[in-house]
Amino acid sequence: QSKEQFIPVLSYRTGPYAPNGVPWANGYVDYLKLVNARGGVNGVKLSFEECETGYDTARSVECYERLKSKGASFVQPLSTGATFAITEKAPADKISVVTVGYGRSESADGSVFKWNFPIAGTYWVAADAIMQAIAKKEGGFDKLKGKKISLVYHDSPFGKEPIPLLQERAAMHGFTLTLLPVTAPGVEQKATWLQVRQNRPDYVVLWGWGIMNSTAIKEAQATGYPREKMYGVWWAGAEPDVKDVAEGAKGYNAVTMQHGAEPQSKLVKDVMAMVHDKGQGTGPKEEVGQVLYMRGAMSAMLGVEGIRAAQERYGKGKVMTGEQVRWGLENLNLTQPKLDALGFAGVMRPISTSCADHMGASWARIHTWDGSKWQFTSDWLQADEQILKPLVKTTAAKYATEKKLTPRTPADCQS
Amino acid sequence: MEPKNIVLNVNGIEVIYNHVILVLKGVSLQVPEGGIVAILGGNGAGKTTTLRAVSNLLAGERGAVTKGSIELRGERIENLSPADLVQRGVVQVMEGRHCFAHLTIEENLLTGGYTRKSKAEVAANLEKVYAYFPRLKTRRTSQAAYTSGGEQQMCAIGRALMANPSMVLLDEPSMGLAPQIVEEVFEIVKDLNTKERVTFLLAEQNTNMALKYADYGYIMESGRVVMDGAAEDLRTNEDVKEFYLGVGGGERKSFKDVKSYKRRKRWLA
Amino acid sequence: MFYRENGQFKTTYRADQQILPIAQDRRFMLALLLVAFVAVPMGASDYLFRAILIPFLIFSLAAVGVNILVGFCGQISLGSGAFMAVGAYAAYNFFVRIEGMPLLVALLLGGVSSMLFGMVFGLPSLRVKGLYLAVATLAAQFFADWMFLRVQWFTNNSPSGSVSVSNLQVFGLSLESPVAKYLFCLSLLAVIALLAKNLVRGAVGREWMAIRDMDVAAAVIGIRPMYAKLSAFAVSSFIVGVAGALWGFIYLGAWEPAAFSVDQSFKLLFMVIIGGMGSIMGSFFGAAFIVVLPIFLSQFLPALAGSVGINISTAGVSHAELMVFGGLIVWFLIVEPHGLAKLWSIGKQKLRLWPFPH
Amino acid sequence: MSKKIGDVILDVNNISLRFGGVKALTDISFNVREHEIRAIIGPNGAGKSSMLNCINGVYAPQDGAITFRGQAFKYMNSHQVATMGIGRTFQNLALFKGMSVLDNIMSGRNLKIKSNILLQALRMGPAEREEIQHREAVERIIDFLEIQAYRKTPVGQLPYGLQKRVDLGRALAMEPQVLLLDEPMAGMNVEEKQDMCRFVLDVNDEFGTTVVLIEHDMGVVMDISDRVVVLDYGKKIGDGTPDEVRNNPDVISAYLGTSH
Amino acid sequence: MAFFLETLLGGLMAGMLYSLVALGFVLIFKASGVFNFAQGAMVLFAALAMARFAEWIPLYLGIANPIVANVLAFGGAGVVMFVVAWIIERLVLRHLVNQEGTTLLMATLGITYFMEGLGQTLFGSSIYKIDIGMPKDPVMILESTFEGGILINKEDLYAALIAAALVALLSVFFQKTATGRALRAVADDHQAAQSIGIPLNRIWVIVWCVAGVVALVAGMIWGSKLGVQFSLTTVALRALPVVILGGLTSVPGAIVGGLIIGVGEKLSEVYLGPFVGGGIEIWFAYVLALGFLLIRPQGLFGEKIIDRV
Ligand SMILES: Nc1ncnc2c1ncn2[C@@H]1O[C@H](COP(=O)(O)OP(=O)(O)OP(=O)(O)O)[C@@H](O)[C@H]1O
Ligand SMILES: Nc1ncnc2c1ncn2[C@@H]1O[C@H](COP(=O)(O)OP(=O)(O)OP(=O)(O)O)[C@@H](O)[C@H]1O
Ligand SMILES: CC(C)C[C@H](N)C(=O)O
Ligand SMILES: [Mg+2]
Ligand SMILES: [Mg+2]
Repeated sequence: QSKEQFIPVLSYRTGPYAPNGVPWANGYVDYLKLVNARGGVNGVKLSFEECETGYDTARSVECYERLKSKGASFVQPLSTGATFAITEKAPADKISVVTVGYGRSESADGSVFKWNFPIAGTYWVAADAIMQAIAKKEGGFDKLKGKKISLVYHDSPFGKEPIPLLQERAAMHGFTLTLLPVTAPGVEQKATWLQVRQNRPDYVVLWGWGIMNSTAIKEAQATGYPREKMYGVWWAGAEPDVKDVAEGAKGYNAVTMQHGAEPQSKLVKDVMAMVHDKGQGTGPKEEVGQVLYMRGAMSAMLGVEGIRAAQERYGKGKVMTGEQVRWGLENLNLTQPKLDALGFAGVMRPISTSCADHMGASWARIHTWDGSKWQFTSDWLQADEQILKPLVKTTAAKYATEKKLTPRTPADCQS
Repeated sequence: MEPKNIVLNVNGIEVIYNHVILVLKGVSLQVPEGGIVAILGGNGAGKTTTLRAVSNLLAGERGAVTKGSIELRGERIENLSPADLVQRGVVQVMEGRHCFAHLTIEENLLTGGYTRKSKAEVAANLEKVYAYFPRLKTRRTSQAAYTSGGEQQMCAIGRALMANPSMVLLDEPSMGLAPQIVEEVFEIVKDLNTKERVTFLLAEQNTNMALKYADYGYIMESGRVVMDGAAEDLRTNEDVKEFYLGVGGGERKSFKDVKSYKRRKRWLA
Repeated sequence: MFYRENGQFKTTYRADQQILPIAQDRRFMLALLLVAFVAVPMGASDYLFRAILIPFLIFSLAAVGVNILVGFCGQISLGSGAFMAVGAYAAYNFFVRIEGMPLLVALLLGGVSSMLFGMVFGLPSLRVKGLYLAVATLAAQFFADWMFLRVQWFTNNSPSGSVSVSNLQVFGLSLESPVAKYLFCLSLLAVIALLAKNLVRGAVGREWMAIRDMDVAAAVIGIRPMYAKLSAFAVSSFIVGVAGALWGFIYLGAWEPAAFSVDQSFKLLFMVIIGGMGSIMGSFFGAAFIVVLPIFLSQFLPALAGSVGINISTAGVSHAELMVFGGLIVWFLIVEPHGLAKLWSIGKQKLRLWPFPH
Repeated sequence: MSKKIGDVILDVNNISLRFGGVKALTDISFNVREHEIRAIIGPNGAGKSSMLNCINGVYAPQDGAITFRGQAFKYMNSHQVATMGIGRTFQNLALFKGMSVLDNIMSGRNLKIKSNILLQALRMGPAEREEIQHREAVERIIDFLEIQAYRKTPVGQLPYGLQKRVDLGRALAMEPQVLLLDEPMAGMNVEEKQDMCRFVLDVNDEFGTTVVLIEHDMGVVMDISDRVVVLDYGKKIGDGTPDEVRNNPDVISAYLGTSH
Repeated sequence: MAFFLETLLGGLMAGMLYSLVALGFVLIFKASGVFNFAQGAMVLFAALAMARFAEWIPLYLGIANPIVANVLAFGGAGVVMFVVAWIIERLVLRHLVNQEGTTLLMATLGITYFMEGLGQTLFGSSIYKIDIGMPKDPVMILESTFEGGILINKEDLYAALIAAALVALLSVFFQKTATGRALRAVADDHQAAQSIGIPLNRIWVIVWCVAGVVALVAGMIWGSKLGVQFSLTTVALRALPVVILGGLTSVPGAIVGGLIIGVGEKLSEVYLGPFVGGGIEIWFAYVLALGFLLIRPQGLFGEKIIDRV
């Protein structure tokens, strides 16, 4: 059975982050099943194994080691902490680290981070999109002068990711940025919201994950902070974050990772028809097409497309090695027709990666909770290259000097 | 002894601690209704273990009875909980006092009456105990941990009496008590025995006293009963006199004049 | 039958004071060391090294450290995670800030820093005892968590607070391969465990245990509680700190404060208790139990369920894993409350009497 | 017995100790001469153990002072007392429960250990020699107390009587000049008490150790002690040779009763 | 000033919520000398049971009235907690009589894992909702005195009242009844308690059951605040300094400790936090507790630690 491409699945279905980890994993796994139901990648079936990480870095590393030995070619850790740890190991193992919508933002620079792929967006993209949305609401960036924005963030590397970008923006437009860390897991935020009440910021940017999100929204409600003025990162903008606040979360905004909840998409219909109706669905049917489910599916799709791209070059219908898949991920070219064929029409925009750009796209939208579901409330927003690029370059360069890496030359990019 | 009025019948029990340490190697003894029976023996002979086996307190020491049987008034009791035994009137006074350190003396005593439902009865018992041990009354409000060794011993004995037991297992009741109090304790034993028909099984080092008040005695050596008999017979036995009463060969020897301590025992070779 | 000490007479106290006075034990230990140093490196797979053996070794080391404080000296500590963190971050700073700093020295300096930190947070133990002391150590834990997130200097100004190391080598040998990492950890562990064993069976160890068992009596025979407690904190946090540095440098490679969270502290305490308080060997058993068992269960349970035809969901497996793990802890405690080390020694005692039951 | 009783080594002056309302000791004075066996007797709760605790630095008396070898102390800490050579056994067993018999007694010699923590960790040269040398001393005590068979048993598992012996062994291991014994013979039968007396007398004889002894067995007290202090309700009611005390009417009414 | 008062009030109410969790620890410690590591898991388990019952009862029994459904769910969860207590006694505690505190602590850890696994298996691991009709929107008081008024969170206020009532009830139980005394005796010495006929088995079932109900109340209130999901277990860690500051054995201590910690934590975060980058409240709570312990090593109301020879 050498005709199977092995995909490791690091997921968390127990513990504090399970409510958010489960739908993502369901989407991820369902998509892999869908690929198989559609006949595999040019005939190569996908095999996969799940490993429970509990959103714990050490356990993620163990999972990585275990699944690696089964022939993994890329891995998606679904945790910024684990991404940091695995980033150090992956090059030696020739395994790509695909972090769709998270991870280290500077890893978009493929010339330094050869094995990292924050495809479709990093936290800097998310933060910039939020700033743009806020600016639009205010009527332009120049209106931000003198305004106050508070960042309520998960006190971890994940939560700190947007800070450099927001600081940059604050310096540019003259608003003040207050940082309010929340100790993980974030069940106690009274003091934080008292401070919000004291400062009366014009906007609150919420950088949370897990229970921290719903708690924050509830505290906002309890202290009377208008939810309309809250903007969450895309990990704070899914159903589990607002479901049990329901009415109380009405008006709350979050940036989306291109997609939002997409129950009407073709992909969902395909999954229903070819996976769930065959009795092979992974989670409850009602949740298919919700935000995190879609994110899981999209993440899986990007990985699978990396394999497909590799096959185009190294031989269709063959099982790809880690290095080959890396090449594929680096040369993704998901055009609109391709996306349509995969069922992602309307869900996302085209993505194309390159040696220099491992991210491939920097688009996002805002969606808003209307009390029962997420609704898009903005146009497509693109993160500002002018700001993003230099930030990525300098941070990546710093990493390279620290690690004594020489950035890849254009020649190296050919391999 | 007539079998019909035997309250406690211990039959060839073996006790093992921690699954490996065999301590009692077939101990049998009987306690007749209304009797006072003493278990004598040197340090480590297994007296305490025997009492624990009867009162079912072995489990907490990770010990277990692996052979033999224990019957209380004809009923097998190995599987009862200690609380059940207290319900049946059997109370143990544990070696080494074991007062409830944080409770006051009075609370200790009241807790002893836990199984007694009638408030009046508890109050009466409390008065009785205070009458036996006036010292306790003066110290009633101190936390047990901060009383003297002897006071704690009195507290432990008094606490057991609060349950109105029909049978008391006393483990070294005289330890740490002033001589007068020792005598009083044994008078109390006698008193309860004659007036209230309370049965006693006591492990005691003060052989002199024990044999004076007991009806019957068992002598233990390294986990076995090596001799038993009526108290007066034991009292006159030469070996017992020598080793347990310190009056071997007639007169009591001064402690100062005992020359050699390198003697080891005897009956079993 | 096979495990008799009959006929092995000790003619000198030196002989009787050996770590392993019984010949069979010595042979067994020798064999074990041979296996660990020679056979395992030849046979084990990459996965085994990286995901099981190396964490096992590092946690054993940490557990030895915690055992000294908790098991031998009786000072409850829930701050071991913090001591690990201090060890790791201090070693990191020595390593990256001082040009040409050898790895081994950096690790040991990490241990020394952790030792100082441990002694500061050990000071309350002079007054606060038992479970109450847990508060002091938890304060250390949460303070360290916060400090490494907030004080950028410690993380070499990395904005995320996450740091990483690479290109490790000792004595000119590269530490990249799993076997090299394994042997490095194993050697450190062997040396430190031996030193720790020497300490606990010597005068200092007796002081610690005396303080643990009855501090007033210890004082009366001339043991100074302050010296005993602080030395236990010092030795313990040194070892834990070295383990923390290993955890960061060797196992994770890159880490953030969450790698040394309070969960880690609890885990270490559990290792010590389940392995056996006051037993160096127990630390190894405990580490094996807490580190290896869950991994084993997560692979074994689905296989087991599969073999009897039940198809549990992935989440179901994780939950079953938790239940089995919890159940096993309770079961072992009921069989032997003093931990696996005690169970082991009782086993040996039975073997000694074998074939007789007692 | 040819025994040379020397000068006053330990002098207790006007000690008073109160716990809240409880007056454990009131204005107690007595002295102990070098090489003598000095008994303290009295009813339960009289303050005997508290007296030892004051000497030991476990309790701090409110008033009074204790003079040891000419140096007066209002309060000494336990460590100081130990270094000056005062050893002690306890009424309510205060052994180190989790340690073996051997380790318990060895810990009595800790004050004499010279090598530092690093040497001990390496356990080479002097550290090991020292360890062995102390082990030898401890083995002599173990022989002396006849507890060879229990050397490696955790003391918590020993029967009560043997635990008392280990307690004594630990105090002996300190090689103290003054040994304070709190009811060392409680829980022993006559034969064992005889043994214990022998130990005490031997220590007193051979090493010239001064002994302060609390005991409720009047036979023992009267036979082996040189002088006796009697306490009652925290007050001193008698002091003198056994014979004097035995005939002191206060002592008879408060403690001895008629039977002795 | 207004803001200071608001912070103070917020702290007081947060403190009461901690007390509620702390109470569970105190109960079990006081009655058996066991530091119950599983308290957090019990809170989660109870809350999960209640949340799911409240969901299932209207679904399967057709009871639409939310009050009735909630009461039934609470009752059902109560029964579940009783069963849990009974099983724990049967399978665990009974076999560990007279063992040291650390052994028992470890056993409760085993129970923790087991309950976390079982709870999620039986009741699922998403976020569930407990809606007991707590008002969510804030009210303002003293608007005439202060500009903008002082904000009060009604939900917290109710929760604090419930906590206070529960604590009062339990204090009376412990101080005034014979059972209360027996429980303290058990905590001091299992074996001696057995020897005088205190039925450990029954006592433990009762105490764990009471602690289970306390956990249920805590779970209900925290759950209605946060939503019921795994992170509820972590409130135990926030309650720990409360228990210890108040004294491990004192019911009123849990309250007073809660108030002190709650207020100290919030004031420190709001007034000191900004100078050092924030996020200090959790370690500040521990340091605060430690400060008190240095003065009173047994906590404010704890029983004196006895060390006597
Ligand atoms: N918990 C225990 N674990 C292991 N062994 C024990 C335990 N308790 C007692 N033993 C052993 O059992 C034997 C008998 O002890 P036991 O306490 O019954 O003696 P005893 O006759 O009461 O002695 P004493 O007069 O000194 O109290 C001793 O050898 C002792 O070492
Ligand atoms: N730490 C303390 N706190 C309060 N009271 C104490 C303390 N220590 C001793 N006492 C009280 O002081 C008195 C004397 O106690 P002590 O232990 O000295 O008596 P003792 O003479 O040794 O009696 P025994 O022969 O019964 O051992 C007792 O009433 C005791 O309750
Ligand atoms: C799902 C996640 C990747 C988000 C998470 N908080 C992180 O670690 O970045
Ligand atoms: Mg005994
Ligand atoms: Mg005394």
